This record gives sequence, C-alpha cells and structure tokens, in this order.
Amino acid sequence: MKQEGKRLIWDEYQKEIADDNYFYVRSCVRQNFFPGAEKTFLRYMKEMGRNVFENPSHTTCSGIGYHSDIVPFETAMTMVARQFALMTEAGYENFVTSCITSFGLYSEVLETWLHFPEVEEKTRVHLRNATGREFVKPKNLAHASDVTYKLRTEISDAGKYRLINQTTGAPIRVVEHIGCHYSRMFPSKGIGGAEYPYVLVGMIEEWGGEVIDYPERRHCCGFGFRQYLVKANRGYSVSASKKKFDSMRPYKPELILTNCPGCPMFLDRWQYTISEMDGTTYGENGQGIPVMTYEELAGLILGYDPWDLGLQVHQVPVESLLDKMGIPYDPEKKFLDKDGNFIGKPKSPSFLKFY
Amino acid sequence: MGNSVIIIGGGISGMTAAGILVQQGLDVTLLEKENETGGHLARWDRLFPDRRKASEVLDFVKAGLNQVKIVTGVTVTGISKHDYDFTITTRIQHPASSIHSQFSASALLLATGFDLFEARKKEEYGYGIYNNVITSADLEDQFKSGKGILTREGKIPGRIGLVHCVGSRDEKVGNLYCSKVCCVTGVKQAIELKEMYPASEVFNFYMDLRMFDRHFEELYYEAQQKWGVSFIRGRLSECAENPDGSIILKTEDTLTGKPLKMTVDLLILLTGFVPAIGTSAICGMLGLKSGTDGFVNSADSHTSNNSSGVPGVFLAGALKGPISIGEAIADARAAAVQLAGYIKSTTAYND
Amino acid sequence: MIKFNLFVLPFSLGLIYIVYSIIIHYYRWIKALPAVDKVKLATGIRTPSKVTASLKEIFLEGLIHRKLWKRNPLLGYMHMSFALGWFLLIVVGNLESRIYHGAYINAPYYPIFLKFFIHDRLVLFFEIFTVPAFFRFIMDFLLLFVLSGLTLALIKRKQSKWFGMKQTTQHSLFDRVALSCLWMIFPMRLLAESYTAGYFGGGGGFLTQNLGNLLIAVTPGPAEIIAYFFWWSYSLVLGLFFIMMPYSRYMHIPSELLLIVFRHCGIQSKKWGSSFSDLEAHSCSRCGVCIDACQLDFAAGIRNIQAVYLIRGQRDQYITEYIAMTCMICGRCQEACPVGIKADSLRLIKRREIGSGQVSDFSYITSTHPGFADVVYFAGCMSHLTPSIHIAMEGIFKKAGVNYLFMDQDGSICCGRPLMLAGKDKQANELIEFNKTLIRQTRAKLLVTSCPICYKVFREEYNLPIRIQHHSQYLLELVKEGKIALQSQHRKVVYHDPCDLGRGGNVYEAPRELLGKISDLVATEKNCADALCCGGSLGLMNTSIQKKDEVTRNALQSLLKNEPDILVTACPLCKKTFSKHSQTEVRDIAELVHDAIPGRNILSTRAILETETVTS
Amino acid sequence: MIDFGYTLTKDRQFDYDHGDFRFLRLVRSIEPSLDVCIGCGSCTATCSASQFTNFNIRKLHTVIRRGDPESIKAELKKCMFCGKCQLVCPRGVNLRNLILAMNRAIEQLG
Repeated sequence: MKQEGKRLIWDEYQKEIADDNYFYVRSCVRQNFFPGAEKTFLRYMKEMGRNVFENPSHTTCSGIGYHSDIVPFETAMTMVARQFALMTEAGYENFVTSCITSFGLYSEVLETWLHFPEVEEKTRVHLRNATGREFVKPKNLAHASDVTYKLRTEISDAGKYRLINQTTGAPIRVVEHIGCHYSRMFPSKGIGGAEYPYVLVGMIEEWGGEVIDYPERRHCCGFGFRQYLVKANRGYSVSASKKKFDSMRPYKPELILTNCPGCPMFLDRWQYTISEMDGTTYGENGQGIPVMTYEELAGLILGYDPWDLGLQVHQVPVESLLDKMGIPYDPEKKFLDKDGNFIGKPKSPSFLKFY
Repeated sequence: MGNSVIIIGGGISGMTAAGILVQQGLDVTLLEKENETGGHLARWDRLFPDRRKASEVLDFVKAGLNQVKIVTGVTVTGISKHDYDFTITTRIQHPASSIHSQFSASALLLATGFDLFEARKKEEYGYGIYNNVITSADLEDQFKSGKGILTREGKIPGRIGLVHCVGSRDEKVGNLYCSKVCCVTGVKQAIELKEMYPASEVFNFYMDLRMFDRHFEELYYEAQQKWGVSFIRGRLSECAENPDGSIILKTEDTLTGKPLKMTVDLLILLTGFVPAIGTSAICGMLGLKSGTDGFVNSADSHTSNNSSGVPGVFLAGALKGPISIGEAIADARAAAVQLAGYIKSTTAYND
Repeated sequence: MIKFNLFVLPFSLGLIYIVYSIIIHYYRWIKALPAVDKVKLATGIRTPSKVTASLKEIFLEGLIHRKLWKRNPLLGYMHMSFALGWFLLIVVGNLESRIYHGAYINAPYYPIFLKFFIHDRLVLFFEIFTVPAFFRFIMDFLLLFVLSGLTLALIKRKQSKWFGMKQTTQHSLFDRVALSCLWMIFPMRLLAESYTAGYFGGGGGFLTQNLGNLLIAVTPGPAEIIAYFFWWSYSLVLGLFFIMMPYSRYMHIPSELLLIVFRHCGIQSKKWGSSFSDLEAHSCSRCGVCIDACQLDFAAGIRNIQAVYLIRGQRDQYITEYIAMTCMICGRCQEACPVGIKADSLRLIKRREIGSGQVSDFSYITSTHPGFADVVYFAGCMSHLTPSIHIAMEGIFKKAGVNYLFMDQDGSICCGRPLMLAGKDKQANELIEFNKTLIRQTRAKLLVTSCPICYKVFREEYNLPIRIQHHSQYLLELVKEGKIALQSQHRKVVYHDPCDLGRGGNVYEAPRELLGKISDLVATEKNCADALCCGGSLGLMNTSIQKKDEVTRNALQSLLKNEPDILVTACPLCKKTFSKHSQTEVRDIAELVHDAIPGRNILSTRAILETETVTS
Repeated sequence: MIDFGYTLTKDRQFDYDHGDFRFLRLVRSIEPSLDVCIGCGSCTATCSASQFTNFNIRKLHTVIRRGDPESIKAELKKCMFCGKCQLVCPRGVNLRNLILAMNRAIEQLG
C-alpha cells in the first residue's frame, strides 16, 4: 500500500467547510441509537468557541422515507426546503447535518436544483403553499463529521488522551467506515472523495491511531434501509455486516469508527446477532470490536467521562478500548443515569464476551 | 515560399512522415518535446499480433531520417502564419533557463500523438496505491528490462489479471470512445505472461473483445487454446489490497450473471489513449477544432483525413484518435504525400 | 512299433495344450450363451442346410479367404497359402503317414515329423511314379506354397503398400512372439527335412532332396547333428506357437470357425457384452484391413483407435474410453472386415457401459395432440439448421397434394439416436416413447424423415406399425405413382451416400434412381457400401474440429474428383458438414427434386419462401 | 443459538479463490475445447431442451470454469444430446463430448 498514492487523491478532494456559525440539524434516529453523540458534538463545539444554532421546529428531512421508497422526491424536496427556511429565518447560511443520509439528500436536492432551476422554483411554490415560508439556499453545506475533521487539530491539542495503547505504545488499529450517502453519490462533496474518504482517516491520524484498509471497506454496513426495515430482508442486512467483519478480522482491528446513524448501530448490534447465530466473534478473546461515532471518540480524546458519552448503551462493550487508551472509568456507574438511578443491565450474551 | 516543412511530434507518425518528405527533396525539421524521438513505441517491447520487437520497427523508421533536422526537448509556444509561411516559436525545456528559438516553414505536419490514460483516475483500481497494480505500459517496461515480471514482494505472480478498457468506454472518466488497440495488447501481454510463467493463471477481464484487424482474432483463439488464458466478460468494478499485498477483484461474470470475487497477485490495467496534453494548445494557435473526445478533427474523416482544414497544416497519426502502429505508419505516409503535393502546387503557383 | 524321439516332446506338449485350450474356450463360449441362443445352436447343428452352409463358409473364408481375395488378391493369396497350405500339409501328411507306411493309427507327432523317421532312398526312373514319390512331391509342393506366402508376409511387414495397405497393425508382445514362431515353423521344417534327406541321400521330394544335397555339399560339420538340431527347432517353434496361440491373435483361427457356426445358427450380437461379442473379439485376425478402411486413420492421422485395437482391447478386457469414443460409427470398417466382425456394435457396447450410469431427466417434455394426417413428416433436428431441406419437402408435399403433418415444425424432441450413439440407450427410450406416442396419434400410415440418423432409429428402435421412409425413397415413390412429374435439369451431380442411410439403412438405389431422372449423375471413387463419411458424424465424440475438418476435406477431394456441378447428399448433417469446406454447391436430394418440378424451377431458398407465401 | 426470524444468507457471488476446480480439471482433460468458448450463446439459442426449460449449456460449462459446478448436476440431465449446439458453435467447441465429460465429472466427483 502506497500512502502517497492516496494523498494525491485526497489532495484532489478537498472541500470548503465554514469556520463558524452553523445551523445544526439533528438526525431522526441517532438520539435513540447513540444518545450521547449529538450532545457531545454540541459540547465540544461550544468548548472550541464555535457558534452552533438549533431550531426545535426542525423535523425529519424525510431521507429515511425517501430511501425506503415511501416518500416521493417532490415531498422530500419540500421538506428540505422547509429546513432551509428555518435556517434562513434564524439568519444562518452554514448548514450542518448530523445525519449522513440527510447530508446525502440535501446534496442531492441542491444538485438537482442547480441543474433544474424550474424544479427549485416549483419547490418554492410547494413550500409557500404549504407553510408560507421562503428560503435562501445555504452558502455552505457540511456534515458534522466534516466540521469535526476541520477541528481535529484543535481537539487533539486540547485532548487528554490519544489513540495509542498506553501499555505498548503502539497506535490503536482503527477501521473507519463511512456512510454510503456521504460521498458515494457526489464524490466531490466528501473530504477525500468516494474511494478513499479522508474525513475519518484525518481524525484517526491526527489523534494518533493507525488506519486499517481492508478489502471490504467499501461494503455497506448492512443497514440498506429496506434490507433492515423489512424483516424478511433482514438476513441480507446481517450477512452484509458479516462480510465486512470477516474481511477486517485478519487485520485485528481494535475500534470501528463511523460517521453515519445506521453504520455504528448495525456494526455494533449485529456483532451480537452474528455471535448468537453462528457463534462467531470478531474482537480479541471472544469479545467484539468496539464501535464508535466520531463524536464519541472526540469526546474520549477530550477526556469526557465515558458514561456521559452514552457508551454504556453500546452492544459491544468499549472498556477494552478505554483501558488501552488509559481512560479512567467507574464500572459501578456504568448503568446509572445522571441522577444516579440504576437503569437496568443487559443480559449476558451466549458467545460475545462482556468485558 | 520555400520547400521547408516542420513536423511537430517525433513519434512513429512524425518520423515516418519525415522520412518520406526528405525523400521528396524537402527540407524537414522535426520538433520533439521529449529528449528522444520514438514516442510511445520506444517504450514498447513487442508488437501485436506477431510479437516482433518494437525496436525493429523503430530502427526501420529512424533509418530514413539522416537528412532530417531533429530538434528534441522543445515545446512549441507559438505559431503564426503569413501568406504561405509559418513561423514557429519554441522553448527549450531546461531546469536552469528556458531558451526560445524560432523556425519557419512553408507547411506544417502535426503528429503530436496521444498520451496514455492516467490510471490513477480510476481510483477504485488503486493504481499508485496498491503495490501490485501496474499499467500495460509499466508491464512493457518490465518486459523490456528482461528481468522477469515479479510482484512487489519479489514473487512470481501465480495469478495475474489484465483489465481491459481502463480509461476507455467509460463515461465516469469522460472517455466514451474505444481505444481500439488495448484489446489485442491485452491478449498479447496475456500470452507473453503465460509464456514466461506457464504455471501461472492469467485472466483477462473484458467488456467486448474488439479484435479488429487481421490475425487478431486468431491471436485471441491462440491465447485460449494454446496458452490457456481465461477470459471473463465483466468490467472490473473495484479492487482492494489483501494483507499479503495481493489484489482482490470484484467484477461480474456477465456470462453467468453472477458477481465474482478473485484474488490476483498482479493486476495489469490496459490503459487507453487520451489526447496528448500539448495538442490542444497547438490547435488553439492554428484554430483547429477537436471533437468532444478531445482528438483533433480532420477536414473530412473519409476523404481528407490528413488535411486540417487550414491550408498548409496537415495531420498524421494518433492525434486524430486511437490507432495502431501499422495504421500510424500508413497514415503518416499518406499525410506526407499530401503535404508534398501541397508544397509543389503552392511553389509552382508562387514561382 | 511306435517310433519316438525326444525332440517330439515340445510339439506334443504344445498340441495337447492348444487342443485343451480350444475345448475350454468353446465350452465357455457355448455355456455362456443365453438360453435362447443355446436352443438356436442345438437346432442349427442338427439342420443339414445350416451345417453345409457353415462348412462352405469355413472353407471359403477360413481357408481360401475369399473376401480378402476380393479386396486384394496378393493379400488373399498370402493368407490362403498359409491357411490352405498348412491345412493341406496336415491332411496330406496324415494320408502319407498312414497310406504309405501302413500305420493307420499313429501318434499325432508322427505325420508332422515323418521325414525324421522315414528317409528311404527311391531310385530314379523306376520309383518316381510310385505312391511315396507322389506324396513326397505333393508335400514339397505344399511346403513351397506355404513358404511363398511366408515370403509375401515378410515383404508385407516392410512394404505394406504393395498389398494395397497403407497401414499395418501394431502388434502386442504375445502377438509378436507368436508371429515369430509361426514364421520360423516352415523354414525350420524345410531345413530339417532337407538336411535329413541330404544326409541319408533320400526321403525328400524335389525341393527338400535337392536342397538337402546342396546343403550337405556346401556346409561343413556333422550333417546328422545339424539335421537333428533343426528337428528340435522345428518341434520347439511349433510347440511354442501352440502355447502362445490362446494368448495371441492366432486364436482367431479356431474362434472364427465357431463364430461361423454361431452366425449360421442365427445367433447375433447383443446390446451388452456377451459370449457372442467375446467370440467375435477372438475371431479377429488383426489383419489390419479395418485400419485402411478408417477415415480417421487415412484422413485425420488418428492411428490408435481402429476396430483392430478396439477388438484387442475387448479381448484383453480393457477398452479405454478414448478408444470407445473416438469413432464415427460410419460402418466402413465392418463392411471391410474379412471376418465380418461388427466392430461398431462392439464399440457401442462399450459406450453403453460408460453412458448407462448417467442420468437424464426429460420430464419437461409435454405435448399437445399433433393432429391427424396420412403422412407424418419428421424433418429432424439437423434439418432445422438446413431449412432449405424441409422447405423443399413441404413444397413437394403441397405440389403432390399429400395430406401431411410436419411433426417437428417448431423444433423437435430428438429421435434418440444421438443419445444411443453416446451409449445412453435407456435415456433415449424416453424420447423414443414420446415421439412414438405423437406419431401414433396422427394415425398416419407413413412416416417420412429427411434425416438418415432419425431414419435408422425409427426403423430399428421404434417398432412402429407403419411404413417408414427416408425422403429419397418417398420422393421416388411419388414420382413412380405419378404424383409429381420431374424435368431433368441436366446438371452434372455426384451423390454422396450418408452413412446411416447407406451402410446403416441399406438405401443405395432409391436416391440414385431419383437422381437419374432429374440430373446427370456421375460416378465417384467410393460408392455405396464403400462410401466415405462426411466427417460430421454424431458418433464421433471426442475429436477436435480440426481433425474432423481433415476428414471432411479428404472426403470432398474424393467426391469432387469428377468436377460435378453439384454435390448431392441426402442428409442434413452431411450437407452442413460439406458446405463448410466445399467450393462446389452442396444440396440435398429433396431440394433438387423440388427444383425439378416444372414451374417450380427455383434455386434459392428465399424464392421458395416467397412462393410459399404466395401459394399459401 | 437464538432464532431471530432471519438468518445469515450465503453469498451469491463466485468466490474464485475458494472455488471447486476438480470438475474443471477433469472436464478439461477429457475435452479441452471448452477453453475456446467466446460466450456467443448460439449453442443455447439452437438447443431443443432450452426451448422447453431454462437449460443453458453455455452457462453450465461457464460455471465449471468459475469453480462453482454445483448447479450443473440437476441441469445436465435435460440434454437430449442431439448435437445442434456443436453444429452451430463458431469456435468448434466439441459440446457433445463436453457434456459427456461433465457427466463423467458428476459420476466421479459427485
């Protein structure tokens, strides 16, 4: 593997990311999957002195329905237009999405409007008729991982921990997994393009880890919308994840880092499911491979308490990684809520070793 | 008005035309941007379909160049035309300084040729990233070196893949056209690899096999029948590197309608033709038009394929599109004959 | 008094062994016959006419070698001199020993080595007209006869071309040892008798006496011991020959005798390996005539699969799949075989062993009622690749006003023969039953096919209660019945006999008669039973297209020697195969007939199609 | 093991690196001409069995070459052996013998 070759490509795919004043839109599902992630993003943005604005009237972008073939594109465009109107009304012009599918949908809508201005006009009419709102298109569209990528050095500088095994001094081996809708549709909209996206690689390198490039890195996490949402198809979803795990296993990854709502969900939960289906586990000593969002990882680097990050709701326990990085944690507090009440503890799986 | 001719481009077409034109008694100057003449042919080891040495063809063409003034290492920076006379300014590429000089001529022959497609642009094939992905031109370099073909790890490749249409017939890199000669090159190189390593498996991944000229189809048959080269109809979609440096390919075997995954020790990308980088600048100086594919249009592709449309400016070779060595030689000869006729008629007219 | 000498022992032991061996073989062959055949044999050998016929054939083929004579007189003479000469030496020798010496009962070796025991001098002028002198003359003459054959055999080994044979059999070790013994027998006898006659100054005839006198004169040393040495040698090679015989090709001599009897009793070859096929295999003399008949040999250079090698494999209980599968089943070798061995049947037996285990599943075949007609027409799979044939046939049917039904108009279920040629008879039966049902449903009285491959299997395997004709026969009948009138086009044509129609179906005359009416038929080198295969045979399983092409080109060269305007055949496969290589137009006989119908003088398929559109 | 109501599915793709090439080796040793196939499909187009079923002789020997011979076992039984495929093959592939060879492979290798 020649890194120079990749750098040449990364150089070609640089994108502009606004410096400050972001209009932030949350994901529909992430707060359920990884409840600490978005909160952590807002926390470190604030600590880095950035202005991030949220509007509680923000709704789903409808991307999940669009990609599940139940929301037509016209409807989706009108929904997107409404989010832009919220941004315009708030006086912002830098739009940042928490969700990769949202990011993909916003990119798709903006590209469509660029090539078909009459569609944009029609959407404006739809929005006006439905809500009476007007909008200005964002000046800058970024995904929250783009923004985090932009702040990676600041985070590193302010950080307490690094992606380095404190016992051996070796870098932690990290698999990075990019959501399909990040740059597959429009390679130029993603940092590093579609083939070798750099957005997470940049963070891992900056924070001291080692990136693993494995054959099935391009493969979908397994969510695939209808593959998961329709139960009859769910075998495909879990099989797709298995294909990735089988491919990465020889490289002995210690962490999977993601930037999409679905990917960490499925790469995390399916490790349990696969272990219950055929007994296979992919981490060291019968454990799983910890899976994290970039916000959670940034939070760990910055020294936030793991349980404040919501890491206790991960299916694959993250303690192995915390120990390697030398991050202290109190096992007693793992399953306590912010008021100190016990929130319940999951049953032990049959094969996947709990830490 | 005199009998001087400038040929821009010292590849096979330019040199062939130069040889014919000096035979006709014309005063020929050949300008070449590289430090050596020979163009892409100089890099090639053996030619399809009979696998004769490329150097033999090169020697044949060079033998006629004794009276040709050859200026290498120069780039054309300007062309102007006054009545029947052309003035060409050039810059000598030199690390320290750049020296400008001027040439004048009564007629111009453009033989600026082509560039090989930059394989890096097919990012998913990993050229420049994976150690064991090389291009057909790299392979020719290795053939020429005579050292044998080994993987980066120094092993004999047990399984080799050749990917056709890299940079050709591909909207995703902006090239809709077929580069024509890669198919037969792929077959030729597959045979050469099998000859070198009979125990290795060689696979060609193709979309169509366009065996357009005489003996090509027979070569394809020979590759299958005598050498046991396998052909899989399906374009390579992507590849990745295994821990041991081997390359894992993903393609569809379209003949069974199933995806196929295969590990190869060495992957060869058959890169196609793209218009030479300098050609468009020269076209701009002369007001010549190119097609949407970037190759130069002749006045009429059937009846005046060596005329540029600008009096006194003629076209030869691969600047008009993908072409084989034999065709390039024939085309260059045709251009030379037409150019010589032009000089004679205009000289007579002016005298 | 019994005369005896130690040297007679090798011969005697050998003789005992061979007689024992033959009895055992005969016993096994007869015992292994199915009950039906045993009855046939028992009845046959009690029927004087069958016995006479058997004896006649044994004499004509076993001793005279009539078929070989017909094929090549030199070869015929060679074999006759050995067989008849040796036979007569034994018969006359026995008479001599009994009549001349009055020893009516003597040991078996006695006549063979008579000259060792009896060597009295006969006085010239007086005794040459006596009985002993007569015998001596005859015996010497017969010895000379055999030796002349031996000389030819030696020449043949070196120069087989002189015998009209391009190839000679590559023999096994046993065969070569036995052959060497056989060739030694008569020279040894000559030398032994000659030395003895020379030493004693009597006892020999015109050959042995004179040669003996000469040998004594020119060779130094004790003549008695030399003579004795040759007697030993003579006995040894005879004994060794007899011992080798059951293991060598010479077992064909006793085997063929029984085979002839079997055949005259009506015993036939079976679909599976049987006593009969084993006997056939043992009856092969490995003369190699089949090698020369084989186109794969002389046209394609494949020299190791011919009938002789197949049969040798059969005898050794070891036939390779390669040999079994590499054959066009064209039938030329069995036409040529002097012993009449059905090599194609033997080969198919082996193919059945190979192919029977492979499973087929034709459950997907379904049919609808084909409708009713007087004549059911089955073009055959191959005719669908040469559509001008079935287009011509339909045109003729319509012109003749026949109420016909084109059974396989929309493609067909195969007739089954291609499967059978691959040894899959069981699987073929499924297709046969399917087609039979369809044919029966039409209530037709006649089945006409354009494909000789189908024709053969329809006749041999279908057991249909209706007439079956190849279209060449049918068209001739239409002409004779006046249903169609033909006008000769006077084009110079040659006719190629398709294997399955000619040798396979015995249809030689109908196409020729038909062609005589519509064209100027000219002769070809090899006709009828001797006709060449086109090379496209479905019988040939595993040979490359290049080799098949060589067969085709070779056959074409022979067929087109007289430069005809058209090469006519009566098989879609032959037509397709020849068309690939022929510069001369290749057509099916049906097309020619179609064009010869006045007012329908149309040569192109397209024109035919247009006409059909207009008329229909 | 828990029953989730769905299971892991087998990959549909040819995994060439783990293919079963015993069939190919045996078939090729009997009938090497399969290597010159150019996938034109004329064999299947003329095939009688292909008119009635999804029998596809071209595909059958292609999957053998890809190391996935499983599917030929049921399919091969449909061949009527008439030989039209061989007659139309532009490359001279000896298809009838190829079928015999495949049958042999099924017999010997199961």
